[in-house]
Parts: sequence; C-alpha cells; structure tokens
Amino acid sequence: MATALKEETPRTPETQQSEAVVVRFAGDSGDGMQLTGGQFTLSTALAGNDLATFPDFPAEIRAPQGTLFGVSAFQINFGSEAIETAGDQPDVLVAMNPAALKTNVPALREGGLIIADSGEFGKRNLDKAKYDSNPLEDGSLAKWQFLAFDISALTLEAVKPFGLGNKEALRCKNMWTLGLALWMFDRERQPLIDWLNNKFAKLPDVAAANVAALNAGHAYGETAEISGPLKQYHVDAAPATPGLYRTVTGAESISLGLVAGAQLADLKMFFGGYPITPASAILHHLSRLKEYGITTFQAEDEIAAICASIGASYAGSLGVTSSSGPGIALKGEAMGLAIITELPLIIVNSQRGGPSTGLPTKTEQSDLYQAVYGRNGDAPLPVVAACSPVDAFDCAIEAVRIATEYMTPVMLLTDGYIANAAEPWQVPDMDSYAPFPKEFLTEVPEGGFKAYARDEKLARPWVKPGTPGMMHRIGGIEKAEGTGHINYEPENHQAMTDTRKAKIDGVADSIPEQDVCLGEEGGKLAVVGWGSTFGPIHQAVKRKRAAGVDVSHIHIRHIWPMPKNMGDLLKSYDTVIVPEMNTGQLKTILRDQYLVDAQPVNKVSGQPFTIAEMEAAIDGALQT
Amino acid sequence: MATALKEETPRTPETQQSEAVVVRFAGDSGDGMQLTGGQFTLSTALAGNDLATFPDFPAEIRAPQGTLFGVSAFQINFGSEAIETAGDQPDVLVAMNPAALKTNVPALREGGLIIADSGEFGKRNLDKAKYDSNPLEDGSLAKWQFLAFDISALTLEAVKPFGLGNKEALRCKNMWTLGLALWMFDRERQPLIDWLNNKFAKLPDVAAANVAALNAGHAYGETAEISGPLKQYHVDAAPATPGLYRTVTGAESISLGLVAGAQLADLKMFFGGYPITPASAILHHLSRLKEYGITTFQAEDEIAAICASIGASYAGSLGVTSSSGPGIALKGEAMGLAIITELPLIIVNSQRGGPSTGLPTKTEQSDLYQAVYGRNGDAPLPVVAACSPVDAFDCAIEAVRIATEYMTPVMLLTDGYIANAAEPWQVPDMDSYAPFPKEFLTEVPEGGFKAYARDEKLARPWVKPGTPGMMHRIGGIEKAEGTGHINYEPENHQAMTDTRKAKIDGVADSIPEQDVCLGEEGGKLAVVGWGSTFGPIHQAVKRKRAAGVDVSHIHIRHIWPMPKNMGDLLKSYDTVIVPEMNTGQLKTILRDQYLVDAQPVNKVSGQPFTIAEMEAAIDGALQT
Amino acid sequence: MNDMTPVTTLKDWETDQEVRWCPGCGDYAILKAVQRTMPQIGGTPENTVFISGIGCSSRFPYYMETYGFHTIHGRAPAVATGLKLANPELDVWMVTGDGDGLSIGGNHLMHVLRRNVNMQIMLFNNEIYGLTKGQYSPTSREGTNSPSTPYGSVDHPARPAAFALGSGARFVGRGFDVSKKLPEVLKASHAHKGAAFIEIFQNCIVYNKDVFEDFAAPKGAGDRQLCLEHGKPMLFGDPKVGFDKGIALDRDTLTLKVVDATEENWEAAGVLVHDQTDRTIAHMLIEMPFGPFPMALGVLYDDPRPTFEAAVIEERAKSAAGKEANLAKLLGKGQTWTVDANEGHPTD
Amino acid sequence: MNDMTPVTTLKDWETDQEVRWCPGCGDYAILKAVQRTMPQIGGTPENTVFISGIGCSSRFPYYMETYGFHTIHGRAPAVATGLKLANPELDVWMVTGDGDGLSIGGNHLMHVLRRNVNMQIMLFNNEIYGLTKGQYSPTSREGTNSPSTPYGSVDHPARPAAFALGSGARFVGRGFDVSKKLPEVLKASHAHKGAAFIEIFQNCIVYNKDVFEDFAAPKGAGDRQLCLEHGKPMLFGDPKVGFDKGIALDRDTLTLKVVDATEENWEAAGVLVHDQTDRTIAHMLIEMPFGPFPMALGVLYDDPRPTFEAAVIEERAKSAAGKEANLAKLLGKGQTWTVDANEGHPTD
Ligand SMILES: Cc1ncc(C[n+]2csc(CCOP(=O)(O)OP(=O)(O)O)c2C)c(N)n1
Ligand SMILES: Cc1ncc(C[n+]2csc(CCOP(=O)(O)OP(=O)(O)O)c2C)c(N)n1
Ligand code: SF4
Ligand code: SF4
Ligand SMILES: [Mg+2]
Ligand SMILES: [Mg+2]
Repeated sequence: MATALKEETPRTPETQQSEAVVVRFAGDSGDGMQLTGGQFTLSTALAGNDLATFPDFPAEIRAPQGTLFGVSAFQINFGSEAIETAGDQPDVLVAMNPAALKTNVPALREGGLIIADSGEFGKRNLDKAKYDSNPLEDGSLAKWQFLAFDISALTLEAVKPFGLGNKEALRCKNMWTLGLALWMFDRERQPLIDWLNNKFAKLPDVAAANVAALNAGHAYGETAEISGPLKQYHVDAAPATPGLYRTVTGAESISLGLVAGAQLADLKMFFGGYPITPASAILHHLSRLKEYGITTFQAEDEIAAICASIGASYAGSLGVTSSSGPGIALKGEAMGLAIITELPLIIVNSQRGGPSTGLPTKTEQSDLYQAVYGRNGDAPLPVVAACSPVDAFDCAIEAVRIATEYMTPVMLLTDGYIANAAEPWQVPDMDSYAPFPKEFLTEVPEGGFKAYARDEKLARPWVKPGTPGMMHRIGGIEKAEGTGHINYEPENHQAMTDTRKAKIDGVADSIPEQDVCLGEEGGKLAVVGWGSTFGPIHQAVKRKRAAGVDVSHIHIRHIWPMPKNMGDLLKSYDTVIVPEMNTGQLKTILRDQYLVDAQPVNKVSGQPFTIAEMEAAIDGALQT
Repeated sequence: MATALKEETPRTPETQQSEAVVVRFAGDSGDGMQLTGGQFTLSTALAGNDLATFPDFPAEIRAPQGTLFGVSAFQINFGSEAIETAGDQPDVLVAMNPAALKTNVPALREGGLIIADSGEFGKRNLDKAKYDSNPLEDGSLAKWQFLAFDISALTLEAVKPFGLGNKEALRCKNMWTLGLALWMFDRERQPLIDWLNNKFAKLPDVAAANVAALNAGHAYGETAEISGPLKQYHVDAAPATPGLYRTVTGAESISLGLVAGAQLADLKMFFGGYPITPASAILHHLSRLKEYGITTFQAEDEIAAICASIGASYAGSLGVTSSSGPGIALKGEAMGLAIITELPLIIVNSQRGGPSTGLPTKTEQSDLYQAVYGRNGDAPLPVVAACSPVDAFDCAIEAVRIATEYMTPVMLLTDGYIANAAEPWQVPDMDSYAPFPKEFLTEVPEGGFKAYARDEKLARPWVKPGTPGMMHRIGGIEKAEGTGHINYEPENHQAMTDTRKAKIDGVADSIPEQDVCLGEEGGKLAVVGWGSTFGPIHQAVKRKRAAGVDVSHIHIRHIWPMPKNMGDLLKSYDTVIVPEMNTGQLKTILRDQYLVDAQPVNKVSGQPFTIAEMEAAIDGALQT
Repeated sequence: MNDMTPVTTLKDWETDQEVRWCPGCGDYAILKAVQRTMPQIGGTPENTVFISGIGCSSRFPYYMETYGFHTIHGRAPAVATGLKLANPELDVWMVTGDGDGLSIGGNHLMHVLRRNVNMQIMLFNNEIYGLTKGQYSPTSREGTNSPSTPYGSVDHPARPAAFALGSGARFVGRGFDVSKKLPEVLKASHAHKGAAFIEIFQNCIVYNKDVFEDFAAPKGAGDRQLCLEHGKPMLFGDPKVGFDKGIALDRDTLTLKVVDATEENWEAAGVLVHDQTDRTIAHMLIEMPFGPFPMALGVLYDDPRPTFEAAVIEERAKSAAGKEANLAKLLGKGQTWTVDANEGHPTD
Repeated sequence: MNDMTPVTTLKDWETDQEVRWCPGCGDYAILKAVQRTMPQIGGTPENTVFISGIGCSSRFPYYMETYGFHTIHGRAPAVATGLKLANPELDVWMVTGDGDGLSIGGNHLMHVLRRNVNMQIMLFNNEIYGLTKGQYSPTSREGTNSPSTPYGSVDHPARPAAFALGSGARFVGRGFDVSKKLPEVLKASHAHKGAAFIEIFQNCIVYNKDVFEDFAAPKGAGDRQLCLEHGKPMLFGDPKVGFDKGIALDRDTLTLKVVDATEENWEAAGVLVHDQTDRTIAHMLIEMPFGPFPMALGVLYDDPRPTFEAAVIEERAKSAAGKEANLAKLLGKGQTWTVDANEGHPTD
C-alpha cells in the first residue's frame, strides 16, 4: 500500500482518504526519461488513477552526457482521488546517473525512496556531476531510503540475445526501469508491449530487446522484493465519471479544441505559426490533421505567421496563430490590424519564462499584461486562459466562438506547464456542444451593403472575397462608421473607438457568471487565480477547508472582459489574494476594474507553485 | 484692444485681466498655411506674448486642391498672460478657400471674425467643398462677422512687377495674408522681411515678390480699417522671466534635450530611427547635428532601429531610438533584450491616433499601456512623459539620466500635438544643469570582474568592448546573479526578477516627490493628468479656482515608477478624476497602485481637450 | 499574350473614392494602366483582390473596384500568402513601394518569391519614402539629400530586380508609370503562374521629382530604353526611324556591350536574342548599368515552376487521402480506457 | 592570405563555459576552426566581438573568450551594425543560422550586406531549425520530413549565397564544418574590407544528420568538391593522385560543364580560371547544381567596395567640418528675443 511511502506527511482528515504517490524519473537527456514518463503515465491512466504530470527538461537539445545541466526529469502524481498538481515532493525518485541524483534528490520527501543505477556511478560521471565521493557509498543519502543496482549491466544482460550494439542496447535501460516501475505499482505490461511492438514494427530486434528489458525490470522487482526493501504498492483507481478516457497534454488539447471549434463554427482553419518553445507542439499537432480542412503554414517569422492568418481570415477561413512571449511581442502591431479590420483570429500564447529569451523551457504567467494591454492605441481584445490540459480544449472552443461571433481577434493563454503536462481526459462527446455556425454575408442586404454595419453584438458582416456585388476595401486606417471607408474625422474616431470598446465589453454578455469553484460566495478569504496555478490553489484550498478554514477558490477563465458579477463577488470577501507566476499582473486588472484590495502572491522561478506554498499564502493572508 | 474680439466670452476675475486671442489660419495644403502660422508664431513671440499653437494638417501629402480633406490649418493662441493651450475656439478665422471655411467655421466663436479670400469662391471650389451656394453671399455666416475680399487678385496685383508665373505669383498669397495679420495685431514686419530675404537669397525675385505681398497685405489692413469693420488689436506682452527666448516645437526640444542629456552624461549618442509620422522630425533634427558626436542611422525598420541602438549602447554610446505607436509595438521584443542585458537606451514614443495605422497625423495618449505593460515577461522599465514642447527638453534629459544611472531602457512619451506645436522657450543655461557623467568600468575591480555586479542603485557596470581583461558575454537568456552567465535555476530567476523590479522601483528614490501644480494638497477634487493634456487641465483648474471651486491640478511626469508620495497625495482628495486622450490608461495604474477611486474622463477623437471640456468635467465630478 | 474577350470595361474597375495622391504623381498612370489591363486579362472584380502595405503606393487598393486590403507596413506578402492559401481561386495582386517592399518588408518579399505564391507583385519604385515626406529609401541613389540625410545618403542602394532574382523569383519584369508598354508587362506577369515580380519606376513629383527622366522622358527614349521581347533581338534606338543599336555579349569577358546594329544586320552584329528563360542573361540585364547601357524594360526573366499553393493543395490532398475527417475518432485517438457506469472504475 | 605573427594561441580564445551543443554537432568543428583562425589573423580578444541571434549556432559567442552578445532571433545584423558604427575599431564577427539569418532575419541580412558594414558573417547552414527541435528551415530541401512538415516540405529552398549576391554582397565564401580549408576561407573573409558572407554547411546530427555527406564525406571528396582559388584553374578530382576534371564554360549556351582535365592540360580543355571578382561567374558557381557538378567551396566572390562605416564617418566629418559643437549656441539658434530684467518685457 502506498501508505508506506507517505508516513511522514502530516494528513488532514480530507487527504487521509486519498491515496496518492509522486514519482519522479530523472536521467540524462539521452536516457529517454520523457518517454519513460509518458508511458508510465499511460499505464497509470489505464489503471484508472487520476494523475498530473510535470515534464522538466533542459534547454539544450542534447547536453553533453552526464552533466548537471543535461538532466531531464519527468514527475507524475497519481492517486485514487482527484489529482490537481504534479505533486510538491516526490515520494520515489528514479535516478539514472549521478547528475540526475544530485539535481533531483533535494526535492525528495524525507524518507522517500531513491532507485539509482549504480552502473552509472563511476568516477567520470561523479566528476561531471561534481560529486567528490560516491553518494551511494558515503552515507550522504541517509535521510532517504535507497536502492542502487547496476541497471546498465542488467539491461545489457537482458537484451544480449538480440545482438544490438552496446550503445543501442543501453538505450533499453529506460524500458528496464519502466518495467521495474510497472511492477512496483502493480501495472499491466501488455499495453506497453503492444506499444513497443507497434513503435518498432520495422525493427523487430529492437522491439524484442525493449520488451525483454521491460520484462527483465519487472522480473527484477518480483525477485528483489523477496530479498530486500523493494515493495509493491497498489493505488486504487480514482472514481471518475463513466465514459471513454485517454490522456492528453495541453498542446494536444488546444489543437483538438481548435479543430472542434472550427467545426462548430463551420469554418476551415488556417494555422500560421513559427517554431518557438513551448508553442511549437501545436503547429506539429495540427500539421498532421490536413483531412480536417486545416492548412498549416510555417511562416518566415511570427509577424508573417499572424499576417498570413489575417489574410486567411479575410478570405473566410478561421485564422489561427500561435507563439510564446517573444513571438507574441512581435505580433502586437498586426493584432491592431485585426482589431481595426474586425476579423476573427485566434492568437495562442504558450507562455514561458521572460523577459526576452528568458527561460524558454520553463513555465510562467508573465504575458498577461502583454495580452490585455500590449498594443499601440486603444486596442481591446478578449483574453481567455486555460487552467489545465483538459480545460484547454474547452477554452479553445470558447475562443473560436468569441472570435467568430464578435468578429475579433481573441488571445488564448496557456503556458509551458500546461502545454507539456498530461492528464486523463474524458473524451468529449461533440454532440453535447452547441454549434455556432458562422454565416457569411452572400447577398447584398436590404438598404445596401455596408462593410461596417453592425449586428446586435456590434459585429460587422464577414464577406468572402469572391462574393459578387460586395467588393470593398479594408485596412488599418480609422474607418468610417457603417461604410468602413477611410475617415479621419474626430467624431467618427470617437464613435469607432467607443464601438470597438463596447463590442469587446459586450462579450461579457455571452459568458457565464463567475463561479466559486471551491467554497462559498463571500467569507474571510478568496484565493483568486487564473491559468495553470489552478491545481496548487485548488488543492491548498481543499486542504485548508478540510481543516475548517474559511477560504474559497475563484478561478478566472475569462481574463478580458471578465464576468459581470466579478466585482460584487470579490467584494464579498474580507481578503482577496492573487497567486500568480509573475510579479502581479492579474492583480492589476482586478484592482483597476473593481477597486478591491487584491494582494499579490508571486513566484517567478520558472516552477509551478507547490501546494505547500499556497497553504502558506493562505495562512499568511488570514494572519494579517 | 483684443476685448472687441472677446466680448461674448464670460470672464472670471482671474481671466479678465488676461488678454488672449485665438487665430486660426486655414487653407488648401498647397497654400502654405503651416508656414504662415509658423511665421506668425515667431512674430507673436517676438512681440513678447505667451503663446501655444496647434498645427492640424491632412494625412495626404498633397491632397487634390480645394477638397475638404485637403485643408490644412494652424491655430495660435497668444496673450499677455500665461497661455497653456492653443485655445478652445478661434476668435479669428482666416479661410483661404471654401473647403477651409467649411471645415473650420464650426469651431469659430460666435461673433468671431472670418477673413476669406473671395477670389477662391468660384463654382469649382464651391463644388469641391460641397457648398450648394456661396456662403459669402447666402447669409449662412450671419452669426459671425466676416470680411471677404479677393486676396488672390490683390496678391497678383502686388507681385506683378517681379515677373513671376501665375502659379508662382499665387504662392505669395500666404505672405499677403500674413501681412494683413501682422497689421491686425500691430506687429513688426522687419523680422519677416529679413527671414524672406534670407530664405530666398538665391531667388531675389521670389524674395522681392513675397516681401511685396507681405507689405501689400499690411497696407490693405491700414486702408481697410479706415473704411470698414477691420480693426487693429494690440495684445500686451506677457510678463516673463528675464532672459533669452526662442520658440521651440516638441520635436526640436526633444532632440535638443537628448543632445544636452548626452553631454551631461558625457556620452556620444547613436540614434537609430525609421521614419514614421509624427516621430520622424526627431530623426530629421538630429541628423543635422553630427558635430555633437551624434550618429544617426535610418534603419530598414523599427526592429533594426532599436537593435542597432542596443548594439551602440553595448559599444558604449547612448543608444536612442524613436517611433510612434505601430513602430513601438514592433520594438517590444527588443526592449526586453535591453532590459535583461541592462543596457541604457532611450525609446521615444511620439504617440498618434490608434489602433493600427489609425490616424497618423492626429494626437492621442493611447500608448501608455504599451509603454508600461507592453512586453513579454516581467519586464519593467521607467516611463517619463513630456507635457509640452518646453517640458520635453527637461524630460529628455531626465530620461538620459535615468537610463545611464540605472543601466536601463527608458521610455519617453510625447505625442503628435507636442511634437508639432510651438511655444516660446527661455533658452536654458546648461551651467544650471548638474552633469551626471557616466563612468565606464575600465579596470578589473578588486575581487574580480563581474558583468552583473551591482552598485547602490542596483545598476551593473558598463564595460566597452575593446577594454582589456574584461571580456564577457551577454544575451537574452536569464543571467546568473553576479557573473551574468546563462542560468536557468529557479532561485536565480526569482532573484533576478526581483532585482530587475527593485532596480526600476528604486528609480523613485531619485525623482522629486509629486507636487500639486495648482491648488492645495488635499481637498475636494484633484484633476490628475499626464502629457499634453496639461494645458487644458491647467487652464480649467485655474478658471475654476478663480471662481472659488476647490479643485487642484496634479500633473504626473514620472509615469513609472511614480513618485513615492503619490498614493498619500491622491488619497488626500475626496474625488480624483483623470482626463486622458485614451479610453482610460493612466487611471488603471493609479487604481492598481494606490487603490484610489480615480475616475476616467476620456476623449479619443484625435483632438486635444478644450478648456471648456475640462471645466465641464470638473463640474461633473463635483456634482456627483 | 493571352488576351481574352473582355467582359468588363475600365470603368468597372474604378471605385467611387476620391483619389488622394498628389496631383501629377506617377501612381495615377499606374492605376490607369492596371485598370486598363484588367478587362484585357478577363478579370472579374469580385474574384480579384489587391493587397498592399503602407505608403503612397499602398493606397492603391482603395481605387480599385475589387476586394482590397490595405494592411500594415511591409507585411502585404504575408497577408497575401495567407489569402491565397485559403482561397487559391482568387486573382491576387500585391502593391508595394521601395520602402514597404524592400526596407521593412524585404524578408517577406524574399519568402513570397522563394515559395512562389501565384500572384502579381508590383513594386512602385520611386526611390524615396513618399508618404512619410521624403526620407531616402533603400533604393535611393548614393548622395540623395533627404530630411534624414541632409548631407547626402551613403548607403549603396538595393537593386530590386537583383534582389528578386537572388531570392528565387521566376518572373522579373520592369516598367515605368507612364509607359505605354506597362499593360503588356502586367499581362505577362498575370499569365505567369507563380510569383511575378514587377518593378515599376514611379515618379514622386513632390519628393524625388523626375529621377527617372533620363530614361523615361519621351524625348530620346528609344536610345535609353531596351524594350525586351522574348525571341526578339535586343535592339534599341528610335523604332520610328528604325533601331540602330543592339546589345551584344562579349563571350570572352562575359560582359555585355552596345553595338551598332539595325533590324537587318543584327545577327551579323552579334546582337543577343532575348531568351526570357535564360537566368545568366537575366542576371546580366539586371546588373547592366544605366548610362553606358539603356534601361532594360519588359519581361527580363520568365521561367515558371510549380507554385506554392499548388504544392500545398497537393500535399494536403495526399496526406488526407484515405483518411476520414471524423472528429469523434480523432478525439478518442491513442490508448483509451473506459470507466464503467456501475463502478466508476476502469474496466479495460 | 595576410597571416601575421600570432600574439595569441588557440587557448586564449576559449572560455571557461561548458560547451552545450549535442555531442557530435558540427558546431564544435566550426568553433575550433574559428579559434584556430583568430591567432593567425592577429586578433586580440578584447577588440573582437561576436554577435549572434538565436539558435544552436547562435550560442557561439559564449564559447569565445572575446566580447560577445547573444541577441534575439534574427536581429544580429542590426545589433552588429549599431556596434560597428559606434566603434568601427572593433573586429566584429556575426554568427547566424539558416533560420536565424534567412527566415526571421532575412531582411536585416540583406541590409547589412547592401550597406556593406565591415564584418564577417558566418551563416551555419544545417538546413534545419536545430534549437527548436528540428522543424524544416528555408534552406531545407523539398520533401524534408520534419515535425512541422510530417508529410514533407513543399517550399522551394532559399539559396543563401544567391540571396547574398542578390542583396549586394561583395564577398561570398563557402565552407563546411569539418573542412580543413575553413580557416582559409575565414581568413579571406577577414581580409576583405566590408561585409563578408560565409555559408558554412554544418551537420546537425540530431535533426538533419549527414545531409551534406554527399560532398562533405572524406571519401570521394575530391570528386565532389570544387575548391576555388583565385587565379587557379577550376580543377577537381582527388588532388593526391592529381586532378582529373575541371569546370569549363560553354560560351554559346552560357552554361557550365564538367570536362576531363588535368593539371597539365587544363588550358586546352577549356577549364575556367577562377576570377573571384567576376560576378557573372560567381552567379554561375552559386547556381551550379550539386550532383551533376561538384560543390563550389572557398571564396566564390570577392570584390570590395567602400564600407558603410567608412562612408558614415566621412560624411559625419564632412558635415561637421568647420562647425563648432557649442551646445549653448545650438539651444539659442534661430530667431530669439530677450526679456529685460527690469521690465519683464521683450526689448528686441
Ligand atoms: C510600422 C510602421 N513603420 C513606419 C511607418 C511609416 N511609413 C508609412 S509609409 C512608409 C514608407 C513609404 O515608402 P514607400 O514604401 O517607398 O512608399 P511610397 O510612399 O514611396 O509610395 C513609412 C516609413 C508605418 N506606417 N508603419
Ligand atoms: C522571436 C523568436 N521566435 C522564435 C524563436 C524560437 N527559435 C529559436 S532558434 C530558432 C531557429 C533556429 O534555427 P537556426 O537559425 O537554423 O539555428 P540552428 O539551431 O539550426 O543552429 C527558433 C525558431 C525565438 N527564440 N524567438
Ligand atoms: S508624395 Fe510622391 S509618391 Fe506620394 S502621392 Fe505625392 S507624388 Fe505620389
Ligand atoms: S540540435 Fe543539431 S545543430 Fe543543435 S546542437 Fe544538436 S546537433 Fe547541433
Ligand atoms: Mg517609395
Ligand atoms: Mg539551422
């Protein structure tokens, strides 16, 4: 049972029932840890546990082997209750080399279990990891349990029959490790074996070797259990709504949400992108989905990417572009063009650590200012933020709905954590989504055609070039009300500025009121979050509430405009705190819009908040 | 006396003593109205009046003659008291053709005087101006005084002796008009005659013809006075600090301020720009000042312009770049680079109407969000805003001081109105400015060289490439504290983010406390403004105070960070209103930072506020 | 030229918007030339789109009674690429200036040419920034006095046609605003499938008056213009009295030279026959210095290859072939499991 | 080559930073080649600056014990231009990639070449985006499978050297990562006053492994590499056993051809002598298709003209000549008036 792994963690009544384990796989970039983690995730999902993951890899493509900066890690938190974060502290650390041990062991819970490949703890690797002596031998790991055995040698042994070269053979180490992990948590091997055979269909020897390594690792567990400290744990399946499930990463689910959104809007999609970490994955996903009426275009830069998308929207497709911080900065001028020409457009921002190039592979929420305010002129646009891989699907659909119904660019915020993390996902039934088909203007309306006529949402008509009788010109210069001709008149500019603002403000009419996702309306303390801080906030609030603390969790999905009841809701609490992975950006909007004394809680380290940090913030807010 | 022109204006005790007249010259773009206005301004200045101007010209280079959109106007407000705005309503309108009359007469004060060139009111021109009948004849100008005579014919007559072609001869019309205006306001002709002779030194016939036209216009005034409604007015000189004076536009004074700032900092200046209205004038001015150690570089685009300036700053020059809205949007990514590499840099933003291409030749204050928030990541930089052509000089120096003392990019905000408007300016005595010479690190300091060592202002050392022994590398990836090497560690990123924020917040230690520029600390109402709304706010507050209203004017020059006493100061008023030529951007900062219920008063028409609008806003705020 | 029976007239291509260029600007003549060309190529206004950046030249779309998009500075090629990929049926014309296309927009221009998106790209080269009041541009000649270069510019100018060819253009044409032959070049550019680059010299009478007069002035034009025609000898001189000079190639030094030649003896004089598919000759014609040589006008190079949008469509079709666009299936892809209604726990 | 007595050794150019490219990446070899070249050209670390954009290649400055600036994606030419104008004494080397330099940064590259800023521009062409994990780049060959083109790319690739020449480059060199001759090309680029463009083929072993093997592999290299030397015949074949082929020009069709030739009979065989100042030949060599022809390496074109910074300095000096930098006078320029102390009113 998992309790053995958990004994030191103090338990609240609410969490005691939950069985959750945090495992971290860490190794050299070349060791295939992300793959191991991904496959372990899948097996966890198949076992019916709820889960959350946190892949954390180096900025280098392939850092020199054995170095500290070349360590790649994958953390998974799984359990028989709802899991919202990848876990504060691992209970189990698998360390494939000294560098992996060194960089990851400080995070391990006291008393947690280390599994290390002793075969990699030779002098050379110890030097590279800047260890003076072998930690497996010098007693420095005393506060943890540890198990070291020569995984390298065991793997070589296991795959010997398949005649692979030494290098190739050693590549199977990760499968050996995965086999061991599968045994530890009492998992089925068959799905993994199927997957390996499928993946290496063209290289049967490699497939067989990997399967052998997997089996060997599994067998090692069984054997070692008898003789040593290695134990098997069982984590019950988490209760879940009945239905079909799979795992999904944020990048996948945004891509799928965009596809679904375009279908609901009855539009073809044009995706213009330019590679940048961590946004590229969306481009990669969509470029495999040509049969869904999607054109993907890798442009020469971010400016061309958004401009091509604007061109496609002008042609009558749903233009979508995507980037992260630095690339989004470059798109600012063109966003203004989409705003003034009132064309639908989705801009996905997968946020990463800034400023400038910053920390490309780390997560952050520091582009909220840029999203809401970062353009020349009075240039409002709606902003929607996803809070998890699963949520990203619905957020993408919502962004498409707003963009097409209101004829406006919409910014969809996600971040590096969401993009890479995986969650179990109940495959949505598209029949349960109300379609919002977009109609093009194809006939000159009574009273004549006006390119800037307005419907009840203040949206202008969308006319595809190629439509007879409605030729017209648009552009970035201020347009005359109604006709859309160039117009520099003071009154007209005032009117158009007001209309653009009113149109975007009006989006609030089409979104749900802000709810309290945990706790009550009104009370001592509201913790208000957005984006990927959802998990740690939610867990912390849950724990605190279980301990009888008067605290509620409000999670904002619609960053701009906000739900209409937001001001009243916030004012119903004595204290409002706003945890963000930035220096305090959402809090600016809340204070400006509602004049509530929202207090920032900030972390800008490229790492998600831990639940413990959130609990401390709640304690702090209630003390003062 | 000017009172004749002013009789309908209700006067408060404070303003009654002040003698001020507002004159607007309006004509076809080809009529040389900007030149006429500029020269009239000069003669006004030489007469010792205080003054403010508002040039308002069409977006087209040379719009077709006679059209409504081709009208170019120049307004001047001058008087014997301090003048802060170009005036709400003209007292005198000079209309050189029907289009000029049509577009400008609505602004004219009831009872004001129209002077029109009847020679241009033929059928063709009336048609172009969309007049069904001749307004000079159909009684539609009844609520104004008007004088129409054939200026075209009179000019041709006057310049006949000099044998110019018809087209060239007609070009002298503006000098005829200027001559008349000089007579009306009792001005010296000689400086103008000198200027004409100098300007046309190489074309003596043209010079002579222009002088003749000028004299003829003047003589016409004398003659017409005897027989008709034309009267001569005399506006006393305004009291002024003794010293040497000239007129200056905002674009000139920013350029001069940058030159002065660079000298005070003991640096060479590198200016990288790309043409854009209304920012280009700064590039034009500086490119004539090579002897001041200035290199100007017209780059291929705005991104190259800022990047070249960053390169020059890296080399040890003062890098300066300048643009307006759309171009500033393009520079966002590179600003992040300057922020993380902590290099001094000045970014001048001459704001214009937005969004997108917007209204290039109109003024607006809608880039404040972009200035304060418009970048990816947590990327703070100081923002300084000029309020008038004269103020721009000191603001530019202040920007240079902050940039070099704190090793940071600084945004200097101005706008189209300030850039083009002219004011009398007491030529500053540079000896009265404390120099702030920047020292480069040239010797390895004790304890070794660190590229990201910090001084008491948290600024890092500036080392010129070429300096022996301190070779180092910088870049846009997060830097390690101290060394500046690449560093992705969570703690380091947190520390560097905090330091960057603390450094910019610390700029507040070096700026004066916020003062109340008119009125008292505390009271019923504060009108808080920034930038070029200074004039109308100040005049309105002055008038209201004279009428006994408890209202004060606070003008913010340091937009980010703000003076330390700002919060307390704002809280000392019952009500705070924030007039802005945008949809409410400064108000966001005030509400966020100080949680004061600052209420926006907005105008987004491409036109400055009028004093009357400000008075109405004050009344409105006090009623509720 | 593949003229068709016109179904429209010039009038059908005029908008009701007041044309707002300076009186006398070369843009007027180009506008007329384009409006004259459209009926001849059998265009229909509703299927035609003009895309421009920012500049005087880029105001062009407002005056064409077609669909039009006046975008932002330098980005027209990108907008046009998206438009064309989204609807390849449209006849797309791009209008840009020497600043818009070669200063801020040079990169997009390069890529649209390299990718070979099927559209006509008209670069109005007036060797100046018109709209921003006369600063020098990347094509301004060395020593140009302008507000930003009061003592004369020092940059070596870019050569649009050389840049286009270096970027991979498969059609390079040249004309000038008031040239009667401009419609012919436009027609050829339209007939070319792929990105067709046309440099149009344009007189900015306000800020760079008459810089092209040396070859564009009607007087003596014959001597100063080499009007290229595929398959015809490169003769010039006043055609009214008969050509009297030709362009020949010194095959030893690989340099062009001007030789005396007539329509009768050109072959003997070694005059080159224009082969618009010859890249080497295209390079030479483009780099041929004006002064010692006439200005090469017309279609300098025309050698089509597959277009980008055709390739994109083909690739899309190929990769989608046999696949079903079933969203439900897509959502449920990969390894899945089912949670049973009774237990709320997985069953497989 | 103008070698000087080295005052530094290779070691002096190495930093203490861990090199973070993938093991086996071609960038290592280029780094060594550059570090080897620096002493030979008499460089001093403190007067040398490496400027790069973003990409694997652009990490280069961190490994050179000189001044260095790892800027932002595509903008290195602009930063380097500002640096060079602010201090023309510095020896500036730019490092860029096929994505950095030709995708997002193409425009700046064009302009730095056109302006002819005196620096060495090394474009590491691995025909892929390395740092972002393997998407195709503008130089990727048609049909490249990559994460963003899972069914093969369809764009026609850009050719860096052709682009450079079309942009006005006066020096175009080519080499590859592990080539022993790379330092010679680098030295020549340094000796060239002005913007020197060097395309360096670089093996990205992770995402585009061995795409250049066809000519870069040591085995059979003689047959596949045309190593150009100014004034020398264009011979190739294994030099160890004697060249056996040459490049000749068919002067009728103006096309290059491969002919049998040896070091003895090349003249008779019509083999071209490399004239690095010949632009026409440079065009042909650059466009010479690999496969039927060998890969042209070395200095393809080198014909200096005045540099930008020299012109800027000269213009600055000329326009400042005789003028005094008197700030007080400047501030008080134009028509002024004085307000008298006694009256507070103007007196003149
Ligand atoms: C981002 C941006 N930068 C600068 C400008 C200002 N601008 C408008 S047009 C132009 C150059 C115009 O030159 P060109 O393309 O040659 O067109 P022309 O006016 O000569 O026809 C510039 C710099 C702008 N509108 N947007
Ligand atoms: C503005 C911006 N856009 C995109 C990126 C992401 N990015 C980093 S390097 C790179 C391309 C690298 O390719 P290349 O220049 O060929 O260098 P290589 O890694 O192959 O050496 C991209 C797209 C970025 N850092 N900044
Ligand atoms: S400024 Fe020049 S290019 Fe622009 S409209 Fe006037 S003449 Fe034409
Ligand atoms: S990804 Fe390619 S180019 Fe980048 S370091 Fe690795 S091998 Fe080199
Ligand atoms: Mg131009
Ligand atoms: Mg590359």
